[in-house]
Amino acid sequence: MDQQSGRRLLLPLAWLWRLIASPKAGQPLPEHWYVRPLAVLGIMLSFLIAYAVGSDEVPIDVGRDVGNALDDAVDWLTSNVSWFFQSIKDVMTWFLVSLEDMLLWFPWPAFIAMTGLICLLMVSWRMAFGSVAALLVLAVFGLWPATMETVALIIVTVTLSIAIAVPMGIWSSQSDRLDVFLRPILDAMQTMPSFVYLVPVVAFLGLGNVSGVLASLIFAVPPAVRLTNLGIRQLPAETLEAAESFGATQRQMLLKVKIPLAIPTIMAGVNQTTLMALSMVAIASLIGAGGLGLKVYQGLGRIEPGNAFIAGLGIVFLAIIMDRVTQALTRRQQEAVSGD
Amino acid sequence: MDQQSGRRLLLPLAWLWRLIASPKAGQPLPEHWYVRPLAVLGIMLSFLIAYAVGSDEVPIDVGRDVGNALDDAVDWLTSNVSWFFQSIKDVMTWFLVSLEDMLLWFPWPAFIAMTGLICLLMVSWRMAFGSVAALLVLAVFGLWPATMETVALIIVTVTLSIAIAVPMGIWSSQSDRLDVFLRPILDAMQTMPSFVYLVPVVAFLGLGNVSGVLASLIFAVPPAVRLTNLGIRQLPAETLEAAESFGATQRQMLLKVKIPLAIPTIMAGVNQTTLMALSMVAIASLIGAGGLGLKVYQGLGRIEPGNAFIAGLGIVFLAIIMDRVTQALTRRQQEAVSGD
Amino acid sequence: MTAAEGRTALSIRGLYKVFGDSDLEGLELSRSGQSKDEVQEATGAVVGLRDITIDIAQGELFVVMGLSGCGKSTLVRCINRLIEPSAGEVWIDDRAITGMADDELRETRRKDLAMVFQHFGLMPHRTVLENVALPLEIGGVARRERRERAVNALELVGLADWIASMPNQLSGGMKQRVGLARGLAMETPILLMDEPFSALDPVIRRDLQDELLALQSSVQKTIVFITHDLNEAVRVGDRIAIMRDGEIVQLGAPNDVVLNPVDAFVREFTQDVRLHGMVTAASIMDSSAEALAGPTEDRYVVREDAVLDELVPAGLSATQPLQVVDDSGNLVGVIPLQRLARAMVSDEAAAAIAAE
Amino acid sequence: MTAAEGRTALSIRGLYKVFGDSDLEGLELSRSGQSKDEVQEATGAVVGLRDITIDIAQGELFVVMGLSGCGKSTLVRCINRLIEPSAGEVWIDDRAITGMADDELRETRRKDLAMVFQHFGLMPHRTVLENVALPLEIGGVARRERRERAVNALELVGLADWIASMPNQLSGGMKQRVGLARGLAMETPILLMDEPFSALDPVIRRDLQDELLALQSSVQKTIVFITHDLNEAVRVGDRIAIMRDGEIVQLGAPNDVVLNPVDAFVREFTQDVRLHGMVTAASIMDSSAEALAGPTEDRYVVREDAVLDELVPAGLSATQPLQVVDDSGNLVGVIPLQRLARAMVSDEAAAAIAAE
Amino acid sequence: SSDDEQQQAVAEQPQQEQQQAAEAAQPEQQQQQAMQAEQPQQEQQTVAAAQQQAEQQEQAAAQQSQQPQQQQQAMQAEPKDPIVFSDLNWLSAEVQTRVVSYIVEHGYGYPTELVAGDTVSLWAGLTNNDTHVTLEIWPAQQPWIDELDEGVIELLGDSLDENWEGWVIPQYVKDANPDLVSVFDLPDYQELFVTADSRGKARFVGCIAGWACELVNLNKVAAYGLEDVVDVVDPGSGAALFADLEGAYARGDNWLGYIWGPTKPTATLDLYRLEEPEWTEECWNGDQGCAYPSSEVRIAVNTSLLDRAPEVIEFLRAWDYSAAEQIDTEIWMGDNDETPDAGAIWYLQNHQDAWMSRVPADVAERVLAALAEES
Ligand SMILES: Nc1ncnc2c1ncn2[C@@H]1O[C@H](COP(=O)(O)OP(=O)(O)OP(=O)(O)O)[C@@H](O)[C@H]1O
Ligand SMILES: Nc1ncnc2c1ncn2[C@@H]1O[C@H](COP(=O)(O)OP(=O)(O)OP(=O)(O)O)[C@@H](O)[C@H]1O
Ligand SMILES: [Mg+2]
Ligand SMILES: [Mg+2]
Repeated sequence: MDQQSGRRLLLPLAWLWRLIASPKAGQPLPEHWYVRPLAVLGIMLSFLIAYAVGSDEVPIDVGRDVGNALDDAVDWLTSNVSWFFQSIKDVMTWFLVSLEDMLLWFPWPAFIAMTGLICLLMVSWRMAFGSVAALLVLAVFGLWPATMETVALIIVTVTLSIAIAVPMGIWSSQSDRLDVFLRPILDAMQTMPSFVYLVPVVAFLGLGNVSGVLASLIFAVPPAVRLTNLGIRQLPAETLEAAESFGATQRQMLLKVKIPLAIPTIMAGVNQTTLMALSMVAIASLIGAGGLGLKVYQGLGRIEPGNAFIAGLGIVFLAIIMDRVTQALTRRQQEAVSGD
Repeated sequence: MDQQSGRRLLLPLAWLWRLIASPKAGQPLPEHWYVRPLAVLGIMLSFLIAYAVGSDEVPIDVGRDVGNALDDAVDWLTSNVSWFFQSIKDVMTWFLVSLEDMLLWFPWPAFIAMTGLICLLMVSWRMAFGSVAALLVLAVFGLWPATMETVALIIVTVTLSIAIAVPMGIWSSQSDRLDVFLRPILDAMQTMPSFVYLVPVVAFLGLGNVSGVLASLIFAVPPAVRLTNLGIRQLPAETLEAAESFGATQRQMLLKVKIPLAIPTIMAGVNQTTLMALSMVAIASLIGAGGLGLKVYQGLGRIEPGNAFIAGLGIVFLAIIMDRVTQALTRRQQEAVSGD
Repeated sequence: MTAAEGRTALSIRGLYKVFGDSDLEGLELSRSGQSKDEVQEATGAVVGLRDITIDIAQGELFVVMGLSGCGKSTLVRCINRLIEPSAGEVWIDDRAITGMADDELRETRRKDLAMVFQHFGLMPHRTVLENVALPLEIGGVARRERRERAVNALELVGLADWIASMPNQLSGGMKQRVGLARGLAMETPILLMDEPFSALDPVIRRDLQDELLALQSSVQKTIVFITHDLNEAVRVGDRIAIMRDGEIVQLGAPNDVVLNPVDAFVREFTQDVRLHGMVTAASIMDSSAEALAGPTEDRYVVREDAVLDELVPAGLSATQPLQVVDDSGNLVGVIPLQRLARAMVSDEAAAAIAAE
Repeated sequence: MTAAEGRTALSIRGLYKVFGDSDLEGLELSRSGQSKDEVQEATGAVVGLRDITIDIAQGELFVVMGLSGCGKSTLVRCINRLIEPSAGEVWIDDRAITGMADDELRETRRKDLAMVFQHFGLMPHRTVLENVALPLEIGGVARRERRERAVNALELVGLADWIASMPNQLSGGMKQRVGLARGLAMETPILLMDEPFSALDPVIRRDLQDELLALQSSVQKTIVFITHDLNEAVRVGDRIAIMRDGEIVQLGAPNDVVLNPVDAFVREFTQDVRLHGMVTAASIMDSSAEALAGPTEDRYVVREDAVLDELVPAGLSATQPLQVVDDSGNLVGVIPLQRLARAMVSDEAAAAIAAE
Repeated sequence: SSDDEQQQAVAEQPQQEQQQAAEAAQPEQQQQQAMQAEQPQQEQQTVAAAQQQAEQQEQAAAQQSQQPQQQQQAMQAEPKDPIVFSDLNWLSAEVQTRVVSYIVEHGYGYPTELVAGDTVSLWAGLTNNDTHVTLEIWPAQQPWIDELDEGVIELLGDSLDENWEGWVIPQYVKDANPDLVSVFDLPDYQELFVTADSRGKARFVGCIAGWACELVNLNKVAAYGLEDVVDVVDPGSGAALFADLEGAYARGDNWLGYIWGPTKPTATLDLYRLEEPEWTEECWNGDQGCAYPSSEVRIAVNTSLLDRAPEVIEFLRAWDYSAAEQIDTEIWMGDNDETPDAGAIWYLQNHQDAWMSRVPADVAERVLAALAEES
């Protein structure tokens, strides 16, 4: 292709890009009188074209080819980048196993008592009673080891989520470009059905709790990134202006003002992340993660909805306890920071 | 049991109930100096007891019995209440099939043009381009019929969710008692893994899209209830006070003031509901629902992550389009109502 | 000034309001004479109002003022029971609103009590017209009539051109005009106004005060007007009640309050008011028999309600004490020039002389 | 009053600020003399400041006032470049802050410019002490020294007992004291104050004004003080600039502004100020040769900066025109009693006479 | 347009009639589509059409409305209710289901539908009469098949002969360790399979949660005395089990676990099956310390079908799909990156001897006729 025709091809693309990238592209069409008639006309036109072309079928179908190419890519990654995943896996496995051992070493009455006390100090009498009762129910239903495994999974998932999400949220709060770039990715992470990535995750990391954690991470990270970003971006302009007027550098602003003030919102992100991680517990058991999720999945596989329900109830109990405790934490942070 | 001992048994229960139901039960333990030492002591005591009793195992296990009893209950319901579910199913099936037929009758270029126009008028140029591009990708990937089936599923799920959730939200905004009662139920609906209720749902409603809708409903209803409730409860006291000072009855307050003002928050609930419904699309395919979710599930079963990914991308695209459009709607409502 | 001579339209007797869980104990303590702080210390209950008794005459513009948190809003909300009083009674004409059942109360709110709010309390989802018509709609007035009444009220406040606008298209002053129109459209004998102009710019604020006074001279409602601004109070009020910690510390005509503050608190409060328009001949004249018997020739005559700003020019051209006469021309006192000069020197001196 | 005689500490020359997407076009139009509304009409850009030129002397307390939205905040924020000016220069001593690179600007903000905010701008997660020390921390001052300086500043504003409290435990007035202390602790020659007292109750407000004046008499900073309240401006200001629509419509000493409003806008604005403390002998005296040559016996002598409140007592005891002398005792004019009486009658008359 | 008119015309018919007409005319429609497809990308087009058809049977009525009116009336003579197949989500079942439904549809003239879902949901659907035929039931694996007692479900012929279950390692592991021959050699090679989370034991990937083999494997571990040697990992789902094996294979990792065949990995990967003691009834009823028997895999139908379609029941009783056929098809699909829909057509075209021996001649005739239209 000579330069001339190359340029001819690029020009409309460049124009399109300009149109999409311009700040006006971020606004709805202004409401001129001719907008609605034109809209109706456009739709009628596309009807006409559709009938003129004479077919309701989409003329091309490249889905299978693209899909197969992607499969090949996953295969390639599996064979060639596995050392990378393998090293992640080793670290995480060690972490998970030790945590689970620790939790199981803990006598169960002590764990229940501690949970009750935390609720009592942080949330309320009512919640303390509720959590103790809920955990006792789980214990006498024979779900204690499964519960502890799930707790370990959640703790690891949440910890990793925070470790990934908070820096990313902070970073994207500082860069509009990164923010715009990340947003659809986060959307995709949250809405992509987990069935899609279960197989690649297993291919990369093998079966087991680590894969479960990774699959949960994909789902659990976005809210923490979003809320960290939001928490920093939504800070009152007056407070930031004050710090700026003292001649603070970007770094000082971030460390001394923005992050401390955004803590409550970041905590709300942690709360969300915890719940998301819990909601993945059952799905994670499809790729070998254990705990309550596995019990649920086994109940499904054995057509024992009653047993699945009991294990599911365990997840609900854990979710409510973790939600209330992290919410209480958020509220405390909020109180510490509110009412300038 | 004679009356005397019956009463003796009930007394501590009544006392416990008084403790839990008292308003003080809703607050954390006050921070006296002796609270922390006592807490540590309590935990150490439970350690000691655990070791003294000599076993880390929970002594009782009634889980299986309870689970089996629940199974029986489900069986009983299946055999005896099926006429009820059947009639629901017939109505919903008719609705779903007609909607899907209509969407598929629509020439695909017209559908894409319309979506683009809606985005253009409601959201932005950028989104209009994006949505048209995304739908075109789905079309050439051979996912058009599946996409339309999913759209039909989502529309029905969201419509039903709103029909259920908004009145419930309004009602619970008017009654603290109902609110307190509903909250754990909503929590459970959102955190109970869907694997738990898949089998009972099939037992009641059979395989197919209708079951998929019902399973999605369980997950999609809570945010709309919550946000409707919140939207009404969070209204500015000044505005309500004004209406009250004119001598408005409860009913007038609700119809003329509270609900109109809460519309933006209710719309935010609809947005959430839509996303929740979409996130259930893949799971619903476990019980015979079709569309993009089924493609994902088939990709999982065939170990073709690439093809699953493409179908998953379809879900992501739909989610982003629906999210942005409902968000734009929410924003419009917000603008109409903001800045008293 | 229509002062408290007319028929009593609104009567508040022994009103208490105690907020909080232990409100009954708080009420008991408050009744036994303990102060707001003492009650709060002892029971945790917040005393909002303490033994308020006021009679407001038909057609009077009664101003309640005080610092933030003194209980002004609580008082006005107890009148229409947006806040339920802890004890005491509120009478409208011959009906005790404090004893009414729910539907009777609603009826009274619709027919007798309109209210205007500091934060306007407009419904953002309704047009200006619909906002003004809302109370009528709630009161069951027919569509045509409520439109008519709403348009009339909006004309009265000069917003006839804005009836189709949404509240968020209006400026603050216009919003408050809508709030006022809404109160007027209800055509109630009583209008409660809780800091109606506090959220506004000073210039707009003065406009609205003028408008209120003009309106009041034509519609002659009984108005309870809350403000924390003494200038405003003095400007619009027939009588002023000054509150502190839930109690009324002083109640009287504007010049009375300004010139005879009962204590240091009220004095500090009234410091910023321009006294020269407030000090009258009557308040600084010497009406002792001895003074009246002084030299009578070449005296300048002034009316007893002439204010300082009028007295001084007279004084400057006079060489003898000014002669103060009442409406019927009778001599009621004299003002020696020395005394006038002292009154000029400072506000405090004027107040001191007045208080002598 | 230290007026504009000293060395110029802060100099603003031809400053423009236009907000919006089409700010450059807006600037062009604004420069070509179009008004704020015209520019907004034509380009959608909002003119925040238009051709502002001011010299502020070392140690001067310079007040900027005007209605909401006139550009006061924009002006003060252009001085430390919290808002980037569209055109024009700001000089601090002999350095143009408008041309500075980022790190130089930061250095200047740390060393030369402190700012106090209407909304306090305290960091809710830090104690009072940590709040006051924050700018020093940012400026890299050593821990010990910053603690010392912060405590000193807090003592200066009377909050030494509160150093360990959190901001949300303080009342509004106390919060603003913390804000003030923070500004003082920075020990900068220039202090920018954007409506520092507007959010406060009137009584607390006066306290803080007094405190500011007392402080200023000891520390002698160059202060740019923003307010929308003329009483406050007159009370604290050495000079006052009145803004409207981004322009300075009048600039002068307080009594100058009050007595000689350049137009109806400024007059309306200044209506509420108590003139009697403002009108001086100099402003109403007749200094024509003819008047000076008038009857000279039995004249009462007053100083030329005596205010009306002082003149009247003198006038009341006089029978001939008052004689006005300057600091060195030279006769500079006379005030006929008739004229004094006219000045008394009303504020407007006084202003009119002054303007003659 | 003419389409619109037809739509209306159809709409005037009673609902029931319309439905039946639509279903009956199904084969006709397929023919038409097939005939149009004389274009370069023939195969792909056909596949697309077939795929679409399989998934959209529910909308048969809607599609039908676009058919010429006369045809509808002609076909109304022998209306048949559709037969619904459970579309299980593993490959052998997917291919088989499509093959059988193709034969039932074109050979026996029943409209067919496929409903997808997971195993237990589909089982529940079968007992509910939502679906009528499930082609791969592993009674040995699925302990919940007690529903049979109620006379709701009938097990018919064998469906996947020559299937096997066992413990495997990749062939390259075997090559590297030639002496690792039987399960009893495992203690010597424990170290090979240790991973970070296997707590020092050999990682052994077990059977899918909820299946009988889950427990059998545990019994075997005990019987072989391997409790201290292997750590049994629950793979969750079949997909995860396969993905784990394929991933390990691609990396060349040492892998030990349970698998059954024919499945995609057993067809495509080179695996070595560890030796176990011969299966005996006695051992199987005892500690289960012996090899898996070849499971019977059965076809299950809802009893409602017995009276309704006796000829189809007859066919299903005779149906005897073998593992070899499946493996052959899977290999073709793997080589061509094709879907089970295409795989089924390919099988019908290339394994005619196998399937034709299981159906009457006239049926075979009709199927062949339909197949001829496919390409
Ligand atoms: N709902 C409530 N619960 C507890 N205390 C209350 C409540 N409402 C008001 N108070 C207290 O009652 C007192 C009087 O409040 P009120 O709102 O009447 O003051 P105000 O004079 O209107 O003040 P402002 O000028 O700020 O409007 C205050 O001390 C306030 O804290
Ligand atoms: N970031 C901005 N973008 C656009 N316009 C702005 C911006 N900031 C201020 N303006 C406009 O500039 C003008 C001056 O605003 P500024 O905040 O300086 O007013 P102000 O005098 O401080 O008012 P106030 O008394 O309310 O604080 C106003 O018309 C305002 O709308
Ligand atoms: Mg109030
Ligand atoms: Mg400002």
